[in-house]
Amino acid sequence: MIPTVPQPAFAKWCYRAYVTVFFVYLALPLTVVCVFAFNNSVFPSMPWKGFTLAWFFGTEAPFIGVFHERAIIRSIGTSAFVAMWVSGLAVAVGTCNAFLFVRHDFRGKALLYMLMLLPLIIPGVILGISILVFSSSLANALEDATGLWFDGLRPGLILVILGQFSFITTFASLVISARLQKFDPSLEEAALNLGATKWGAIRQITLPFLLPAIVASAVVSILMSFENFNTTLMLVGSDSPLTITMFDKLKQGSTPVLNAVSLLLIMISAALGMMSLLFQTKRR
Amino acid sequence: ETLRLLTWGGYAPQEVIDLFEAETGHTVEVTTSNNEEMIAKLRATNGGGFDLAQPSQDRIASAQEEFGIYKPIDMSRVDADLFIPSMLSATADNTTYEGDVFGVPHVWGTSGLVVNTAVASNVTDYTDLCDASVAGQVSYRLKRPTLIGFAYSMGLDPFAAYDDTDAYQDILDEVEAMLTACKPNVKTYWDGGDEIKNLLRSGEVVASMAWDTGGWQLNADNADITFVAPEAGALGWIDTFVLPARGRADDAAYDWINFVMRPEIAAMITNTAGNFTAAVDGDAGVNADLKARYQGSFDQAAIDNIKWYPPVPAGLEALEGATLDRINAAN
Amino acid sequence: MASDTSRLGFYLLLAPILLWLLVLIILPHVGLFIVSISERVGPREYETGFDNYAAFFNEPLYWRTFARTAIMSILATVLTLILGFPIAYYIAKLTRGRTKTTLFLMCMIPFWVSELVRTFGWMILLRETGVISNALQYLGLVDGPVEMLYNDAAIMVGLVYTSILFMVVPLVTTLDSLDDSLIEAGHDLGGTSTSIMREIVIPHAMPGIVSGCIVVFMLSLGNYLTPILLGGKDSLWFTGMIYTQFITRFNWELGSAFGFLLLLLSSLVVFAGLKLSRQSLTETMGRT
Amino acid sequence: MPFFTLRGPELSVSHPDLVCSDLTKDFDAFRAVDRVSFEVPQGSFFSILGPSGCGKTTLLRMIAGFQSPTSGDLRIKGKSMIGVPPNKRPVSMVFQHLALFPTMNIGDNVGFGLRQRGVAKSEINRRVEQVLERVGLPGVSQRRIDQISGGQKQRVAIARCMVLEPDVLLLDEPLGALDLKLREHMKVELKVLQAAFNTTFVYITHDQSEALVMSDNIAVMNNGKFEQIGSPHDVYHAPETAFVAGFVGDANKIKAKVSAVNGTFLTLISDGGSEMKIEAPANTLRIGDRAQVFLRPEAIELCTTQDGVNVSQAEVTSVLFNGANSSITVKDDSGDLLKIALPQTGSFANLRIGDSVLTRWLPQQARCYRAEET
Amino acid sequence: MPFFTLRGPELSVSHPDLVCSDLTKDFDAFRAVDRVSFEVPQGSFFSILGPSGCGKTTLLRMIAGFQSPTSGDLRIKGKSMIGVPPNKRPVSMVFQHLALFPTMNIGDNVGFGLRQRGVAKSEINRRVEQVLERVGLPGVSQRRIDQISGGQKQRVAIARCMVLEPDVLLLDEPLGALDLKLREHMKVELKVLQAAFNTTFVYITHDQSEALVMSDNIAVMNNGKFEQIGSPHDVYHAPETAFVAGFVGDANKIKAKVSAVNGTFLTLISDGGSEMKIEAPANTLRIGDRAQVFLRPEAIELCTTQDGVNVSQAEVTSVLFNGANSSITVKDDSGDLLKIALPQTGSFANLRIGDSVLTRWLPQQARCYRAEET
Ligand SMILES: Nc1ncnc2c1ncn2[C@@H]1O[C@H](COP(=O)(O)OP(=O)(O)OP(=O)(O)O)[C@@H](O)[C@H]1O
Ligand SMILES: Nc1ncnc2c1ncn2[C@@H]1O[C@H](COP(=O)(O)OP(=O)(O)OP(=O)(O)O)[C@@H](O)[C@H]1O
Ligand SMILES: NCCCCNCCCN
Ligand SMILES: [Mg+2]
Ligand SMILES: [Mg+2]
Repeated sequence: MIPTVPQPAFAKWCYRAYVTVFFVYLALPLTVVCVFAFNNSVFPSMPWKGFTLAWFFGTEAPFIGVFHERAIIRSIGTSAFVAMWVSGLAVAVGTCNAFLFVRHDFRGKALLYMLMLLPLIIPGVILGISILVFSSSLANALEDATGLWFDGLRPGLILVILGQFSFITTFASLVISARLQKFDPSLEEAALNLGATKWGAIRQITLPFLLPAIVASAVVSILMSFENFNTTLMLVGSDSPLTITMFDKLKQGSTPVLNAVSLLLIMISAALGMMSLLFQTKRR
Repeated sequence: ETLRLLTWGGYAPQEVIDLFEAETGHTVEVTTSNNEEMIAKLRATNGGGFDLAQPSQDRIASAQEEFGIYKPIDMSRVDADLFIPSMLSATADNTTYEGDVFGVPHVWGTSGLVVNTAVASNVTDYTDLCDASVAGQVSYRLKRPTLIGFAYSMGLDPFAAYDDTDAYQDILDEVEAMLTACKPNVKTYWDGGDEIKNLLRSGEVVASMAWDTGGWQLNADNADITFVAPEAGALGWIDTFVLPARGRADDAAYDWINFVMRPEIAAMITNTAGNFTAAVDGDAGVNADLKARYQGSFDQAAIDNIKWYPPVPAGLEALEGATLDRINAAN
Repeated sequence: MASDTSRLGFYLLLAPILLWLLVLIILPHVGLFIVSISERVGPREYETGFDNYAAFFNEPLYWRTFARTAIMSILATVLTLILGFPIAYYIAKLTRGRTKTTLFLMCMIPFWVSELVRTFGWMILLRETGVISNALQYLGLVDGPVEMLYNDAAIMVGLVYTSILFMVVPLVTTLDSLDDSLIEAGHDLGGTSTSIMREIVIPHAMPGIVSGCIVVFMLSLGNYLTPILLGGKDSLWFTGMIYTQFITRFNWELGSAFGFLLLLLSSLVVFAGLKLSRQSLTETMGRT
Repeated sequence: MPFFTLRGPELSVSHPDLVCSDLTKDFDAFRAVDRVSFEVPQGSFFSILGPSGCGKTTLLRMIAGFQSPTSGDLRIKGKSMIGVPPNKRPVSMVFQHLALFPTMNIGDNVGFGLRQRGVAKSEINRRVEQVLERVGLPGVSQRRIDQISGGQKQRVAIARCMVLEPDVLLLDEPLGALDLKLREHMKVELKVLQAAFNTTFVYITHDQSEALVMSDNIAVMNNGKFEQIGSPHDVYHAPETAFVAGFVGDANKIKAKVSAVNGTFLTLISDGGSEMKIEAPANTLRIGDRAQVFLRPEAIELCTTQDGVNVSQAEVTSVLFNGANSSITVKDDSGDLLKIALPQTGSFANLRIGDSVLTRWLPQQARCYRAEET
Repeated sequence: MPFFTLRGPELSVSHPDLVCSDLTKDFDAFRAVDRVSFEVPQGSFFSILGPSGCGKTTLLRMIAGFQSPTSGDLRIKGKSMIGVPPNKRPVSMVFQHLALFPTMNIGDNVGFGLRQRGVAKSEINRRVEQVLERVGLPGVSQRRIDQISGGQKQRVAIARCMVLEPDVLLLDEPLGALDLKLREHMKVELKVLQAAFNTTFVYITHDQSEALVMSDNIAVMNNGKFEQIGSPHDVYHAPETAFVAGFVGDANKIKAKVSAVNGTFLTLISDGGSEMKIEAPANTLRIGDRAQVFLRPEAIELCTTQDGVNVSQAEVTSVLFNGANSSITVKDDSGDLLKIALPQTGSFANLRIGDSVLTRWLPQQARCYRAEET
């Protein structure tokens, strides 16, 4: 139950064993993905054929390493580009939403809040296809009417960014709202009282207070954007982000290059996660 | 200019791109895909997003009719001398819609059987995949070529029924029954070329319906595995070049077409993709092993027996789709 | 709160959310519905009607896959809850300080990489020539290679793996907020572990349970990669059907209808879940 | 409500720092502050004492500029503040939970106001150090605010305001969050700081002991209105209304009826039936009126002889031993319950429940007000 | 530490409800409870009073079974409780923050323990209603716990325990979360409830006034040890150690040196230089020893004549008007500061800073202990 309530040793032991098994289960797939990035074989599977770094640095076919796979390098760039935009937009709109819902009372607030949560219960594929269908019809209508081309409304990076933004914003809004809720409004009043202007008080007091949440939601947004597949799949044009490129490759057949990319991704995400964590502990 | 190329895996090897970029100053961005996805993507972008695509010749006219996603090829900008004339004209015929030609040929090849002859030498026709001796070690795609291959192997003539919906539906129904019954034999339905190669190489699958090239590539590593032209006939396809309606880099696209059809470049592509091209003298530079394997799989009778895909009439794919769905759903 | 502050500021804050919800959520879904009720009568010719929905109900494949997806998703949700609850409880109530943070972060491990990579990892583990099969043979537990990929169990493993984080996190948060003294009070008043779990812990954790379940259910229902890559020839998933309609059949109209039905299903299940557990969406999901 | 003019005890200044006249605040139909008028002379410590919800915070926030009055005027140093935004008013406020900025260290907190005024950095540092020294916290400016104790935070909050040299310092129950011992200590310290800075303090609290100990003048507030303004001594010993008598200090409340009036001398009969004689100057009670009598526990004496007025025989019903604050409850012959403070000297310490005692109180120590009709 | 045997004031029972002998709890190297021994007779109200962190909660949790003692024994109604899990002990506990189950209504909260025992539903309802009536809350069982006030919650928490008819009720600072006025009220009410149920209460608090008002006996705890066990009166008026003298009640602390010993009579010279005469029976101080003298503010008298011992002339340095609890600080000729409670009668109310006064205290009213070496 809890440490202060005595329990039979056997039960405690079983519980611990279960927890251990659970974490092994969590770590297993990622571990094998990482390990097989170094297998000297064209197929990421047993048997182990010796250690190689070729899947990172190789230049000779079939051992072309990640760093020489143009498509993968390019798609990492694309993913980073998308993630930056998505996280920037999501955090900006999320911050506005936080202020709107925490600081204002208006008619329809509850309804709007519900609508804001809606993307959480819409499957990603549906978000993707609905945006695809809508923007296509819009583009068709506009093109018919004007004779111009509206490529921004066709599958491509803009739609990918908008599609991811459409549900990641909800997460950002929730994280930032939760923090703003803990903000004591009298801090802002104190700043006004000490001579700050309204915007000055928000800039010097409220935003620094929100910073940990803003950073956290930015990091989470980046991670979510990087790993998003379902929504992106439907909206991607000629520039595909990493997951889509990897999926295309995987459909061709798994190769240890995918392991190598994954290992790099794991390292980057871990570093990002650690950074945001350090940032938060320092802040708190 | 940047050439956004929508193509099959292996059709745009890095070395070719490097040469092309060095020579023309264009850059090339490759997206690999398959017929359905190419059409779907171009449909979604209304013919935008890419500058050059490579669907098979039989799938062009119907997609153009339905979605209008291509623009006609300006034959004056294509160096016709580079192409084997018969293939050029056959492709032109098959990809003509409302008087305009939409495709020029690039790579051709067949679908048939890839077999590990050490364990499954008895597999010589599509329907042999359903034999009990290879239960659980068989794979094929759940796509239209499979339907057609099985139909021929069952003694039917699907291409002849292309224009008769009812007759075609009857054929589909028969094939459906066959494939449904065959389902327990299948380990998994494969999707991409490398996937089936991996399955065969690891021994998880011993016989499969697949592209000829896969079989020949595996043969290089493991002499037991090779491509077998089925008794009912291999299915012959030609992948083409088409211009998406809203491509922005037509110059680069024509440059690419004319560049890759040069015999020496065509040979490079054949060496990576494993299939021969429609380029005049394209087979000159191809390595001897590949040619040998090709000849091993196809004697003259087998070549004569190749069933070339005619253009798919619009609407037919809906019927096939429903059949495929039912097979998928069957238990 | 700030009823007498400038209206301008308020409208400036209101604009982004309205724009977002209207342009990216509401209008696209209206659009989706409109497309779903148009029937193709010929090349580039469409009419309004409910044929696509009729097609769904008339083709057993479609509604069976639909039902199968729903049932498997619910199963995955229940499984995730059963597996995740003890972990969340362990982290929230039986560890402190550094251990707690570490374990909590370790739950995030799957989130460090994309779903694709996770699934890929499971493929390496489960396939016939994969790690587990080899390990079992090495240990002498089996004679020949065993295929563990391409079946529904593999899908479950993958779904649970992908979504466990989204169950554990809200559970840890709510269980953390359960004051230890309530459990102690339960014991002090004569309660046993089981009765305290049932009467005190679970009712308290209900918002977390519900929000975790909703998220996991949604993730499973909307999942595409896991069933496609881990599933076998019979493992159909409804998102796969939608994808097929959009990508390989070029049938956006039917695909839209499927999408709309999936949306309806998810809303229905979530609504039912909320009603049954007497929670509200705003309260459970709104608390991150 | 009459218009009071007050004077800081040892001051005689020309015009007061803060003047409120007929200040009113309505929230929709609800009147939170009701025509309040008062003046606070320069350098004095003015407390507003009242129960929770009586409108204290609303009043203070109107002075600070966070609420605008529905009607009435508000002048600081002679200038009307109506329409002046909070950041332009020469007042500073110490918030109930102090509102120190958690993202800044102490130096930055204290220097915040100066930075807003665009004071040079070196000048800010100098003045921050100086004010921190004055509140007894030299050299802490680099610390984070969670690295200092509750009492120190209190002083930082005051320093943050005082560095701006405000005309008036407003304090909203700043001791509310502290624990008992620290609160006792800070009471004294606040008064010392106020004297040292010689700044006008307006202090609100619901704790009578804070108000009594620190203030030069106290306004007792109830239901949005001021019931009395006066020195602590006046408020405690000469409450003007029944509310003040009941709210400030402990008191036995006895319902009674006037049975005789003799100049300023009243005779009343409690509802229980005991007779009380009370000297109540300036009252308007007549024979037969209902009245409420307030009698402080410490005003009742335990005695041994029957002589004097208001002596009665009673039985001890409970003994609450609490050191210097011990008390007993007695029931007199007519059944009225009275709480009596035991002398601090420790006499009568051995009283037990059931003992019989004689009680006595002086007619001028009870207060008596017309009972509100019920 | 001697072994105390106590008796509830009006009881004389054969054996006590709760006996602790040499109970000790170590957390790693740190000893939180140090060989504590005591007995609590049936039906009495026993308080453990001590500063924060002295080990009160740890002790109580050992009794309840949430901590197991490192050594020592613990018996309830004669049966050793070592190794008995909390849900099997005949004690109930009222938690500091009450720990009412927020997901249940009041009736379900109170009925929880009976449900665990498998009592029939109708019987549970009957007994819940009955106990709620006894704590003065009839008919609230359908309400949610956030629909009742703080004081009512307190009573529900007690009812939830009392319905199980425990041998001993443990209470861990249950009034800590209430506001001042309510706390004053609940103090009295708790004592009344305890008397009504006639159950043994073990109550821990750091608030001396709670302990003094409610308890039959108080144990004063410090650093894990019991410093004194005794009645409130004893603990207040006859503290056995310097810690008790300083912790219970207010006191002036004066450092001094013994200059003469005459039987139980000591003469001391404060560090400031003033002479004090103290009657201190049973002390072991010798001439030249350093000592600490404790003198309660209310033990010092303001007088008008020089006669008597311990009379000195002093100057008023501050006046703290606080109604009945007013006090002044004076500085005597030798510079020592003394806090003096002003008589509740209101005499000396007009003293001002700087006035000169005479102070006097009786030799038997000061306490004097050997100073700990520093
Ligand atoms: N913004 C508001 N809208 C409506 N009513 C309000 C508002 N602010 C305060 N009130 C009401 O005005 C009354 C006075 O509130 P105020 O905060 O001034 O009381 P207070 O004396 O400071 O009480 P406390 O001692 O509890 O802080 C209360 O009844 C409160 O409910
Ligand atoms: N589980 C523990 N591990 C280590 N030390 C502990 C533990 N529990 C308590 N302590 C220490 O034991 C000492 C006594 O703690 P306890 O909680 O009993 O004090 P307390 O008298 O109840 O204080 P308070 O009045 O603040 O509640 C404290 O110094 C505390 O830090
Ligand atoms: N490895 C590339 C194979 C390309 C095959 N194109 C096939 C078209 C079949 N319809
Ligand atoms: Mg207030
Ligand atoms: Mg404690």
